[in-house]
Amino acid sequence: MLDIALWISLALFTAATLLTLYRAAIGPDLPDRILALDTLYVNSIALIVLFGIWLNDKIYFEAALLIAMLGFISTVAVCKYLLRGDIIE
Amino acid sequence: MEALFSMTTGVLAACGLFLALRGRTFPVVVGLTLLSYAVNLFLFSMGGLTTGGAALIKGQGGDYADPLPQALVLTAIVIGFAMTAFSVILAIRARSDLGSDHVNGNRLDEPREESS
Amino acid sequence: MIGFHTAMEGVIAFFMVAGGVFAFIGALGLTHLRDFYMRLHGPTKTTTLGVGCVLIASMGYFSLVKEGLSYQELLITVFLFITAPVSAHLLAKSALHQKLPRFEPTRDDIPELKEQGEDDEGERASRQP
Amino acid sequence: MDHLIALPILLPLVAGLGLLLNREGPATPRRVVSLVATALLLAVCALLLVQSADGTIRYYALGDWQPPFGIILVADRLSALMVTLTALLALGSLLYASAGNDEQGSNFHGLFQLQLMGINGAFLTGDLFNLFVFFEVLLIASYSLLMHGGGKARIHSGFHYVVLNLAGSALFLIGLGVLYGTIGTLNMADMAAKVPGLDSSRLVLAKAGAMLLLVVFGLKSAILPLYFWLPRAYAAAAAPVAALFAILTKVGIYAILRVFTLIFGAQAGALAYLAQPWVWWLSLATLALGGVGVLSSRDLRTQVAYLIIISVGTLLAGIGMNSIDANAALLYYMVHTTLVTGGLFLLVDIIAHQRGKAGARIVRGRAVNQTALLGTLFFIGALTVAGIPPFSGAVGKALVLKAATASQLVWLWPVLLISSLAAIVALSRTGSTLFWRTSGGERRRERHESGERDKEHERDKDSERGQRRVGAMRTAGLLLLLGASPLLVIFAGPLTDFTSATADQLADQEAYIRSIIEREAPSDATGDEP
Amino acid sequence: MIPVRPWLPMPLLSVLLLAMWLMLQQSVSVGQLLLGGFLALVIPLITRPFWESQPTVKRPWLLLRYVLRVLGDIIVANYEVSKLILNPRSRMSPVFIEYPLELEEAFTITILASTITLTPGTVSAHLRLDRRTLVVHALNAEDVQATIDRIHHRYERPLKEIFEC
Amino acid sequence: MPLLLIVLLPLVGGLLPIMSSNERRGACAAVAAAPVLIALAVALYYAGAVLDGEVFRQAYRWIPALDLSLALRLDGLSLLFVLLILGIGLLIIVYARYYLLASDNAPRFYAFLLLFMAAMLGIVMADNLLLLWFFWELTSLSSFLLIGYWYHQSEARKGARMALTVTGAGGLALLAGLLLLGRIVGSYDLQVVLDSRDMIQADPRYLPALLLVLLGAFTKSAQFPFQFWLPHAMAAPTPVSAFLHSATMVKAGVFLLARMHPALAGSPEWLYLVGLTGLATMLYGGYFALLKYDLKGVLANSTISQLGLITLLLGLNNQIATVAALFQILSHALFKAALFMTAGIVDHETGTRDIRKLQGLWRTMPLVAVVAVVAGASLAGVPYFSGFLPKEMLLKESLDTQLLGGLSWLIPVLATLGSLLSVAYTIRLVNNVFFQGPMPELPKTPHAPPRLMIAPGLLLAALSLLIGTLPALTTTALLTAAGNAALVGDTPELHLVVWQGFSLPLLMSAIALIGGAALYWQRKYLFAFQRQFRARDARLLFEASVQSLVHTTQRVIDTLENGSLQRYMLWLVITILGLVGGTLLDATELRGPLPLQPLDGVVIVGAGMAIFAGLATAILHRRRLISLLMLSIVGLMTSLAFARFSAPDVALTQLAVEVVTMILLMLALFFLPQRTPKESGAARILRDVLLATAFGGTVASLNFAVLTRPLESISQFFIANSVPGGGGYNVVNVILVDFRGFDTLGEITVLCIAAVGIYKLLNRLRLFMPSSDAEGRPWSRDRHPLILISVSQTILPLALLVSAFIFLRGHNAPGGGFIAGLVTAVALILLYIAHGVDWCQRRMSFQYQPIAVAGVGLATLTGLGSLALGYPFLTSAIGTFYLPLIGKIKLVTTTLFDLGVYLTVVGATLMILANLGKLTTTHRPSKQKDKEKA
Ligand code: NA
Ligand code: NA
Repeated sequence: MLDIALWISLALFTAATLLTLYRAAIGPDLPDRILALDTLYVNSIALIVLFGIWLNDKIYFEAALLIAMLGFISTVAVCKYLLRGDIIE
Repeated sequence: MEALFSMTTGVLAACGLFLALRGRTFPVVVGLTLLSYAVNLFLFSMGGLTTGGAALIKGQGGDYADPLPQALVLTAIVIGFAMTAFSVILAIRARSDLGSDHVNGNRLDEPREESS
Repeated sequence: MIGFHTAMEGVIAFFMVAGGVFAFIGALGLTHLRDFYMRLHGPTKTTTLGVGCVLIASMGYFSLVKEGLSYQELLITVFLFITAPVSAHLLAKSALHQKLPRFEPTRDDIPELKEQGEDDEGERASRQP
Repeated sequence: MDHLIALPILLPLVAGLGLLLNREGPATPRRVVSLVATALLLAVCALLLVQSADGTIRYYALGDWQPPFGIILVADRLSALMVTLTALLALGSLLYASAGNDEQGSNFHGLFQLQLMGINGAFLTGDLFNLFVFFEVLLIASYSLLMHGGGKARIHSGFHYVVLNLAGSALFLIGLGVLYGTIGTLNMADMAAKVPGLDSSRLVLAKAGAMLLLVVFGLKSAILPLYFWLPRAYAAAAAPVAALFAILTKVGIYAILRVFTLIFGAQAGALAYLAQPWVWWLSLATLALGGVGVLSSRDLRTQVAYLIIISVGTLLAGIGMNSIDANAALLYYMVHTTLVTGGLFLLVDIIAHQRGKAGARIVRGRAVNQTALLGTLFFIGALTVAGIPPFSGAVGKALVLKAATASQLVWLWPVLLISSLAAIVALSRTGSTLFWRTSGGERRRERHESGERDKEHERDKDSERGQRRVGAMRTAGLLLLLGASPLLVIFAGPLTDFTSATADQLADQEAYIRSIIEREAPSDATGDEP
Repeated sequence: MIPVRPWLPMPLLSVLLLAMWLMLQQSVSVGQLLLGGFLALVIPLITRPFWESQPTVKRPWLLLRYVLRVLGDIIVANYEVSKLILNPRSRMSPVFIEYPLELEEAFTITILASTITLTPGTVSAHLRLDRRTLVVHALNAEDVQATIDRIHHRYERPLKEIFEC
Repeated sequence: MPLLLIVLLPLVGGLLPIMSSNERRGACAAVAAAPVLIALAVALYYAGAVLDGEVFRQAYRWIPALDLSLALRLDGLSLLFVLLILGIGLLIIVYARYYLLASDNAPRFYAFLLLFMAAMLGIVMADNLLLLWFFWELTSLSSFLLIGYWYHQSEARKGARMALTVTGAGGLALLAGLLLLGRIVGSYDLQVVLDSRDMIQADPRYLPALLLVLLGAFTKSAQFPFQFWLPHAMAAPTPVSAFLHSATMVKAGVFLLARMHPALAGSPEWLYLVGLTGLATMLYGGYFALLKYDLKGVLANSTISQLGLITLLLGLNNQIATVAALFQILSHALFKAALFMTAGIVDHETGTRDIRKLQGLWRTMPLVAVVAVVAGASLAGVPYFSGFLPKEMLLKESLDTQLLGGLSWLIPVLATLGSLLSVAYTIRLVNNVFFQGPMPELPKTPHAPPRLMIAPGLLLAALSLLIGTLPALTTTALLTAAGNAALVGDTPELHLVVWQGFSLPLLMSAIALIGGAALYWQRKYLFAFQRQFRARDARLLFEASVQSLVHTTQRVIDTLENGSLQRYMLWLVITILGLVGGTLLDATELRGPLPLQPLDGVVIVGAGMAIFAGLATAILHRRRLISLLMLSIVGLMTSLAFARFSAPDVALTQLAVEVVTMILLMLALFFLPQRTPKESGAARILRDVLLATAFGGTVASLNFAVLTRPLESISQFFIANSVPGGGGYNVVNVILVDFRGFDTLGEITVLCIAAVGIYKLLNRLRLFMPSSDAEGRPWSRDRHPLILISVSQTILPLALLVSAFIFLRGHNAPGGGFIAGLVTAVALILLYIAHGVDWCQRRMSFQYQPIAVAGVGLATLTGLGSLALGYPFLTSAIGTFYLPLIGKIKLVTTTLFDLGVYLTVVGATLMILANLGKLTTTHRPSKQKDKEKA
């Protein structure tokens, strides 16, 4: 059961990432692309966690944690750029 | 798997090089960063592509991924970061001193924007 | 009689699939909705929850297969729920700043979106009740 | 435990860190620390040189992890010679810098010491990846030092230098990766031992990796199609920095020499000496273009930079000739050219400074104040680099020419001799413009014709000169480097004995491998308990 | 509540940090408690200068209730958003709402803004510089005033009670 | 007594005048003369034995690797030259004391002169081919200095440069020739070479070696067609000219011919090359000597002619002719020095050297006139003057020559013509200047020169006369000894008598004398004839050709190194493709024996995304922000790939670095122009795409080839020793901090240096700051969004906690100092983004550089700690402790090392970002300003 669920989940997340890539590619505006990128980061957390479940190993916990933190910060930085140009004023 | 992986590093390296051949500092720096991603993947794969074999000793002998290229890549990533940082700031400095972001610094074809 | 183990597996499987479904719907929203402000809703809410579900599944799974409870993932979940709205807020703020086009029926008579207006006019408007 | 081998790296590291901690405040303490550290370094390196003279190849296992697993530093004759040369050059350029150049930007001394650390590391390491790391240390330090003092030219040429070297670093990693991926080790001696055992399908890969390394080292050493970054960058650098940079191209040359005589040395079967034929033809082209460049220079600094290209061409030709005699010759030439071109950069700086507005441009300008001193030194320097007796360049050139075999000399002699001639023509033009064709000289001519002297006027000028005279520190630095030239001639006997012995040692790959890897012992016995 | 002392500037934060440390380590051994306790003491001391406004929880139980309510609303929100996304023919009437703020503390405003974003149909899009108005984008709000009132009663009022009373 | 003294005394003695005062000319000349005098004494000490046939050779070891020893010899040939050099040199010193003006720098003059002398002595005494070359080049240099002595005159500078260029080039050829000779013989020892004539001439390399050596000799001796530099060398002060034309410099060339005569001569090649060159030069010089108006110009061309004569004699492969050449060397040295001295006096006293302006000078300077007449008579080859006998010998031997086969009769005819010319120009020289009517108006009123100034000339004239009258008595011994050295075998017995009865040569001599006089008388036709040709000044021609050479080189360099980075990169790529791609083409099979692993969907999607994003980064590069976002996707996919293929540490690091890189590039985006103009044409794009594709293909092929081959690596050692030896379960981390900790130390050093370097770059940086974004929208006025501020302060403690967690875990699980450091740094950067630099700086009272440096310092100190315990640098130690309540604690020194890494990363990252941020706070272009402008 878990195996099937894992594969379904993986497939859905993979499809989701493809959709976000589509949005990142077509835009049309910068916030769209940034939003897509942010979503991509969040989805990849799930992918990593699912991969960990598949391997039956938690070694990718830190990676997931870091993506959560760093994805946020890079989104913030880009938004700050759109708003103010200079991100560290 | 191996073919796809190689193709990816190849494409990334090609894209990086293409950008490095551009005429403005920003694409060049982006290109070098892209190239360094490709190189990191390349160097990493020199120990083979292992699934589920992270080099964390778990007591009983297991099938571990080659840890040495990983350590080398780590060092290379950090050094690459330092170099990228330097080149980014240098590009900013060049634009400020030379008045242009052309890699050859010789084209004043942009309106001089406001500066302090 | 279904054993605890099997029940737990069912719960974990449910969370996994639910997570996937939510994330997929979020992504669908990202691609299908008509304007940026609407697209923002999907990923912000649904994807966050979707990943939250997967993290819960992971907690369940590792609590089940390894000795002791696994609750590290909670930290990531908390983190996501703190940051996702802020990302969304900043993105919306940027979009407003850029006066991105709206879906036709949107009621957008706020000063921030006026063509000639600039940011600070919103401020002025709010000062004049 | 003999820590001497590690000291040329650790000493500048510690000194450099200390200096970086003291960023602000009066300059004197920094200068003293930096000079003392460099003098100590010279002493340490000299000791290492003396120690290496017995022909033993010593190694230092960092972290006590024995080769081939840990990183090792290796001190053979070649390494010892190179680090000593570096220390000597560094001392000269540092003396010069301490007269004021060091305060034209922040952190000069710290960066200078770390630059030395990188260079020495590259010369001493016995591990290919560690070589990459030290390349990066010396590169990043050189980027920073190149920018010392700021200015458009430095930034502009610096960007080119940085970008090309970043690309070079990427290539280094690819090449290194391929070699690791085929040979399975990083220790150079171990690689050398394992290369003969490669099957034919891996041989091609190892060759490709080696070729990538050759490109990288060629870029660093400024071989023909890859040297274009050098003239502008070196001409733009602050004098003491440019002087120190005289050793940077030699790092590339050293790397070629080391990798392609050890890993791909005689024992390597199908891959034996695979770089040398390429190096040979490219070096000839480099030499030729260096000669063209020297003639074309409109600026003295650029001219010296092209003289470096000529010297690089000569050195690489030495490598390309691929014989013990040629290697011995190129090592002598290396010592000579490094010190003298370094000294020339310093001299040019003084000349440019004293000429006022004309600076280093090769045009008629104000006369220098210390004609006798500067003129003599320029004359000596020019003769030395042009390879004219009685200075060291002549000995070096003659050694290289003499080392050519019958089939090589047909190519080498004309190219090298004609590029020497180009240097003679160019430098005599430069020297006569700088020292003879001066606006002051015109006044002299009037006096000469009227046969009298205007004492008053002289005194006025003397007081003005007093302010623009080269100080003791600068003179000391200058003399240390340029003064090496006659000394290298007088003591050419012992030095060439040493370089011949070094070339012999280089040619004996088996001895090198034996000194580092005990191939009889099973590998698990070498992992020591810390 | 834990009293504030010079060496314990933000007691709640310290407790949270300790909890998180144990969460990270997945262990409640004495060693981890000591280490976590140490970090829980030191980190607030280091980061104190960076806290502009120090939120003080006046009514912890209300906070708990608030959290649970928001969690529930998140699930509802996701259900509704999913419905809207999956049914492309559904007629939406998006609107930008100017929400008048009563809250004054930066921290509480942030919590409110985040809550608005996570809960059904709304995303907080812009906080005006005077901090009095929050611009909210609603995906489908026929009645603007009703939405404002819902936010006010359901979230802002409780937050004011928890932090600012 | 060491022979070395003869060379060394003038060499070291050159320092004496420098140390003496310019004001006291007498003393200056005296200290210059002293070493020369002593050296002369030393030479004379040996002279007797040498004249008796003894050869002195002394050698000191110098550079064995070069076969170069400090070997000197004194044989007859050397002695002849040594005496000439030192003797005439001494006279020149005396002469110069009166010649130099008060404004001339006498010490410098004497120093250069002595250097020149020493170099010349070195040439004639060298007993080693390479040593000879050493001194040879030294004469080029010292003559360069002497010719350029009056450097404020353009003619002097140009003359000096031309001399140096021509003789320098010859010197290089000579080096090649001598090296070739050394190779043929197998030794650079002069005696060995001289004894190996048969071996040399049988060798196929004989002709090239001969050509190269002759090139050296001919350029130095101003032989046709290299004669053009010599007339311009007269820009030198006259004492120098006198020396240069008589005993030194030009004589070096003929000396070399004589020196190498036993080894190289005797072949038809020698005969043709040397003989014909000498003949041509003799005629050329003679003809132009007749046409020159400048006194020194006449003399210079006469030197060319006379050296042509000597060369011709040496080239005849005839023993008597060779001795005659030696005789003429001696004779020419004496009378030419005397003639130059008179020319110098004339110039000195009258202020001009133009023959057309001078006449009748004998009235004011009768002694000078006497010298001129005697020396001139020698030059013209009048009987009983020194030049007569060598000329007679030439005419006699020329009759026997078979140089031109059937046309051999031309040789004596042309030799006679040469003599005739020399007679004509000598008469013109002496008659026009000293006689022929009254004294004209001159720039200066001439006086009789000081007596000591004329004395050297008188002495030389007297010697000339003496030799001319008593040749056998004065010269037989010397010429025999010299001939012994210059000939294979012994010198034939010499019958040096002036009157040898009527003979064909005497008739030819007479024809020459009478014909010469007649030619002088009717010279106006000759002048008229010459006027038909455009006068071509060799100096201008030379300068112009050097100029055009320089311009050509400048064009080449400017085209090749056009300052274009793209061009340089192109070369790099071409080199890679040529060297590496070429190698890969040799590979018969790219795919190795390993089976391929199966693909799965996630990997395909991930790789596809990476490829897509990479292509998008490149294609959309002109839309910078989008390109950057795409790059960030590549970064994320790269990290995921590391995670997928079992490298959690690498994935973490890549992630953290990627974010910081993004932030940096965002900063660049703001300070750099926001748009990339379209600059590359379609052709350029196509070219770059092709290059990039080829490069990518190379990389991919290499990657695939390595991936499909099995690898036996040293890595098993690390896996086996990680726990027992390194005390950690995370092998990668143990490699980083222990097995290869030295790499990591270097790596953090790089980071630290980069930060320091960036700090330097930011110094006094004037930034461009756009007042609006790319679409022209003004920036938002909300500098620090409130919500961001609140969240950033919340995240900071969390991030620090996570940092601590990651740091402490690193040794056993994915993590470590580097990643922990980046997490801390990124959290702090978030604060900077939210609050701005001013706000943060107020709350962080420390500087970042010391932190970064301290980090590297800590790592270094950890390494140094092991030195104290007698272990190598960076040896780790593991300690296990038991504490109550807590239990077992394992402490590894590498933790300290990792802490150093952590500090470096935090310090360096913040130094880079915060310092850049700092620059912008105060000067932000405001919207207000924009409005005012509008
Ligand atoms: Na690292
Ligand atoms: Na490392």
